[in-house]
Amino acid sequence: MDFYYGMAQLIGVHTLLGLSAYVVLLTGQVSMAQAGFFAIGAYLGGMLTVLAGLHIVPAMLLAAVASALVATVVGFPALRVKGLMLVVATLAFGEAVRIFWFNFDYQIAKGNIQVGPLGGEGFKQIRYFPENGWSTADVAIFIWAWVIAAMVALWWMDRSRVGSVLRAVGEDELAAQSVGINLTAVKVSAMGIGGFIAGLGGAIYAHYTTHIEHLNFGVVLATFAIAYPILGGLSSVIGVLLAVIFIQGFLVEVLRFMGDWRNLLFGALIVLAMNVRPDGLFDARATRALKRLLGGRDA
Amino acid sequence: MKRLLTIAAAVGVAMSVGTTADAADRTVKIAGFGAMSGVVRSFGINTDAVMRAAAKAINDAGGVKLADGSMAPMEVSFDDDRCNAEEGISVVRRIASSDAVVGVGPTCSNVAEPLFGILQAKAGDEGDSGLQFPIFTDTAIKGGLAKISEWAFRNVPNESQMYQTLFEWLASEHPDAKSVYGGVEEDFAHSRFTWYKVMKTRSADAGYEVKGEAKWLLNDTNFTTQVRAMKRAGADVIAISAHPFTTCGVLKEMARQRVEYKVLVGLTSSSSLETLNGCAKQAEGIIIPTSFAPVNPDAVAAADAAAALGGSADLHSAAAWEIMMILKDVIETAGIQATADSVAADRRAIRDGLATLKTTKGLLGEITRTDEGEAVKPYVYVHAADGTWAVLHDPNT
Amino acid sequence: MADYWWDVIDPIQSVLDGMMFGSIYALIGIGFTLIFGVMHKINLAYAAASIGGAYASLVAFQILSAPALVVFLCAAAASGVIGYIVYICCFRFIPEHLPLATLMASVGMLILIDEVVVHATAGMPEPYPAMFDDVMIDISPFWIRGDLLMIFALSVVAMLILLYVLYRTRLGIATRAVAQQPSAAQLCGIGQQQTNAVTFVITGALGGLAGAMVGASVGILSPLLALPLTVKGLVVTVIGGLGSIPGAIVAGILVGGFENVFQYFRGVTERDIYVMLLLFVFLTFRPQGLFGRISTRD
Amino acid sequence: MLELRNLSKHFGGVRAVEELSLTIGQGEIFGLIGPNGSGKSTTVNLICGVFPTTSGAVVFEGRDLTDAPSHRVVAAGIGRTFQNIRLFGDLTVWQNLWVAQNSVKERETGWLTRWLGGERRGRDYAEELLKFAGLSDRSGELARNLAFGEQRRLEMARALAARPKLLLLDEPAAGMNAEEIRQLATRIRALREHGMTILLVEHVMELVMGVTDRIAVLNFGQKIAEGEPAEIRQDPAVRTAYLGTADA
Repeated sequence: MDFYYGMAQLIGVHTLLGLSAYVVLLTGQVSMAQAGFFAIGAYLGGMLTVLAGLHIVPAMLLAAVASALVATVVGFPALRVKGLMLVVATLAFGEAVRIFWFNFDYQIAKGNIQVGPLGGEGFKQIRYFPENGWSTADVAIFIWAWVIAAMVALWWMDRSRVGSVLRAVGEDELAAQSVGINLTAVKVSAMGIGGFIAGLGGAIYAHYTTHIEHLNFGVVLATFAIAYPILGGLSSVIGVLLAVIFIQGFLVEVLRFMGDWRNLLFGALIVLAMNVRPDGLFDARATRALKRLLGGRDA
Repeated sequence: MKRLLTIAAAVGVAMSVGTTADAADRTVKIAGFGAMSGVVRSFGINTDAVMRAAAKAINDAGGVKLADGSMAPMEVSFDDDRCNAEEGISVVRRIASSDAVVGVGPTCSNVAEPLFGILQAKAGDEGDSGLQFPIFTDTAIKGGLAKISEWAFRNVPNESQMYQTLFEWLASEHPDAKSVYGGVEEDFAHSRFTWYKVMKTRSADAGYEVKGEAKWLLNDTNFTTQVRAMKRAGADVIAISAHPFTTCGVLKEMARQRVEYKVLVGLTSSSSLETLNGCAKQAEGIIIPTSFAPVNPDAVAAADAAAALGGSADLHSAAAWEIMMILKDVIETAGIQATADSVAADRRAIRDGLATLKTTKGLLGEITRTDEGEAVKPYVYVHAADGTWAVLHDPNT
Repeated sequence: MADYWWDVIDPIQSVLDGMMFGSIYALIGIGFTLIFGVMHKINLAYAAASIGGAYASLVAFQILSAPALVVFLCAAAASGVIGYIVYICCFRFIPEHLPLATLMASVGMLILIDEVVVHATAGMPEPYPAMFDDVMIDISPFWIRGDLLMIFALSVVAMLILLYVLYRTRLGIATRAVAQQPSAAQLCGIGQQQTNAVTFVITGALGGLAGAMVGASVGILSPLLALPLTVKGLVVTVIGGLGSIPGAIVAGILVGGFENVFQYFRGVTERDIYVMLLLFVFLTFRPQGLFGRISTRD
Repeated sequence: MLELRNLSKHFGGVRAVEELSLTIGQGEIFGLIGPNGSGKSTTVNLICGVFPTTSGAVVFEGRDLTDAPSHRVVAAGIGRTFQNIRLFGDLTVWQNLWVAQNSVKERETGWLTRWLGGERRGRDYAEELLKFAGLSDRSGELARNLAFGEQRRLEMARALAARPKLLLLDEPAAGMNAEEIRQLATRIRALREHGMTILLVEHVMELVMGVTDRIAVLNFGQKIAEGEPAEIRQDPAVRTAYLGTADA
């Protein structure tokens, strides 16, 4: 059973990462900086519990706020560029954040050992969960409480005017401006919300893996972050969750029995999925069907 | 919707872990894991082959004796963790949910470190909800990892000791060599640790003047600037703490710039086929302390058995052979049941057995074990000669 | 020579080395920029395909022991084929108006190519041939690596051939026509899909050459190379200006040179931060890149 | 109401608009005509802040709107449509109107309910707009699935959703048949009944001559004539520059 709780933890954390990219993608911005925000959340979250001795919840919230602030600041220069330029600019920012942590040392003595991030050797023993007697199931439930809160908030946002405004900006910036939408405000807020969610995810990530190092937050993680919403289809938060389950649950875990073939299939199945369902696994039609199922009005 | 449910059910079935153990034919299940994909794929391939070879050797000799005196065969599985921390954790949780009694792995330090973190720090500590599952690590050389958890054990050489004696030996062999210059793969935890905490301090202890170090990153390709500084320093000993890919890149650049040195020292984990495959010519003469070389009949037999199953026994994978043999002894001493109901007790028994071990038999001789779960393994100095690793000196003789 | 002299000579030498190494970034940058110019899409599998081609050419090297130049050409040919496969798998059948789907598919392809290489070689570093790697040209106080000079020369030749193909042949004119006015080009009887496919093959071949050059300059190949090359290639593409071939060439050499400057003065651990900062400087003060035009289309 | 003072826009060496001065009065329907490339759309874009002016000023109700960002222009009370329709294709008809509701009146309601409330808010006015555009039965349809004429009507409704005082219509009749143009003219007149001021940039003479109060004619970025439709029809400069080649 432990294994399933472990999987639930992993899927939950990656869902948060995917959701953070989802919000930003709605405004048409492909942000490769999410891994950077995730890293900020992870390092700060870890430092707050390990070094400052905070409870996990305020540590997470503080880390997420810091990450949101950084994301907001990144949002302004990101307004100037679009498309591939934005992809590369945010990629560069994410990498810069990673290299920052690679060069960052801050250790204090705790008992007879030194704790805290130590550059290239990483930040070890972030053992808040086991030290406080949280079982795997407790942690999984804790993580999912956050995930569900984030998903419900974003689902609601999607159905409110905010969601339509974000999508309007994503579709046609000029037209959006001409109906009175303040592009700067919308894009920067989207970045900020994305940064907040990524920060939350990062803070949990640090605690459930107990050890983080800069190499965990590289281009690969950034790619996964945008892969979830793209693969899931941009029509609803459910798609993000499905894509995380598809990648982390199916491609990584279920296919494990295939041994050597698993990794070859990994890339090939992503290519196939995009060819078969270029709109994403959970496209607009599926979302409408789900809304009807939930008894919502199909406006 | 119905189709969705069917798929969900199928996924659930595929994700489920086998927990059935037939009492009639009991087996001792050992779960190996390590990288079978990515750049360190060779680690996993070799460890997998060596574990299967060791299990075959044990089973051919009758298997393992259980608590009730019956003999049970050892059964080995192997999972790929991609050398990724999260996957490593998932794999171990999966193994721990099955009826395997002990885990062998992982290959990568960056998996071992988080992995040991999710284990219970002190065995039997009620307040610590960490996983209670013994893990015996073959590779993951980065220093001092086993102290993270009492459930973690390692069968890796003690780098600090190896390099200390190596530099002492070099000082006596090459009295004209006075200074050391380092090369370090700066962004990889293990190589970085080994240079700053091991090679640099140990060579200074042995009386060398440390003239500095060149730094590069693990996927760098251009070493001209670093090697120029290295050449300028004009040290007698060049010590490179890096993995095979950049070690080769740097050695090739050193050849181009005609860097002169008296002695070349390498990182323990570079004493593998990869280095020879990549740059045998430039690596010629590099001296590396290693805990495995086919220097005696036992070691040769182990290497041959592994080769028969498609793997190569090197310092990483040979450790897995030793682990299998140690586990056999520990299991027989501890007397486990190997039934479906005794899994938790068996694991605890194995852990306690491992924790009380003071010495074990290794392929190169006796291995002493520390209270922290670390090993002090016998080792030899090998050097690259004509495209193979040849034993240069055995400090035990 | 007095010690303080080295403080002057070393940085200059570093920049020289870096600039020559930068010609590899330029080759990768050209590939990205060309595909972007023609299709307005990113092919993230490009650098991986380049390394894949270089790996494929190992067959010629290890089994047939062909001379270095032949091995390089084999790499180009193999990458051309891979380029076509990438086109078919990631671009051909995915609708035009879904750029994110092609982006993701090319990521899948990147992973796939890397993993095929890993399976074929067990991830081991493989030695790669070079030309003139034992030649060291000494122009006191500087010296230049013979093999890097060779790589530089080969890159320049490859770029010249590419420019010739683009500006002087019917094929190139068709390519540029599709890049500028896809629908009008179609009316003139230029098949958009054929042109796209040809672009992938040509850029693929160019990438294969780049992959071979990387292998030759380091002396070894490793699947580790694909990701950093992708990142540097993208940076070069943006600094050079999207769609601009001369821009990619100059930016490649510029980034190569700057990389070594930063490494010399700030150390290897901070080097890439400054490269990224350089990119931000460009995005802020010259968002269209070195040679890019400000887009006047809305 | 709207005043353009010596407005100029140069793209490199091209003088798209040169020293253009216009005054549009409250409640007027003002036509802006001219041959292709004469600077009509550029003028609209300058008023809306799509790109910066080279020189000159845009003054609306006494406030200087020169180079103001687009969303401020909308907030000041100017709405627009595009020559080539730019709807949010992946949003429904209803949502297209919803996102455009940025007027002062809406802003007076609490921001929380305005932004995070459900789709029921602001329904009455949107309902009215849908009826006006003849799209009442298509509110749940994705905008991309509408027919061409419907899209034109939706775009106009969307521009009205922000409750503008001045509406800029950039070639609203392009691609329409005679019947649709007649309906469009009726709709434009109806808007004026509601007190709307309209700047109509158009190619189709039938429409311009039929509904406008005054017309200005552009050629090569410069105003060559201004006056009532009847005067413009007689103007010799206009005839040579424009009407001489087009069917009046």
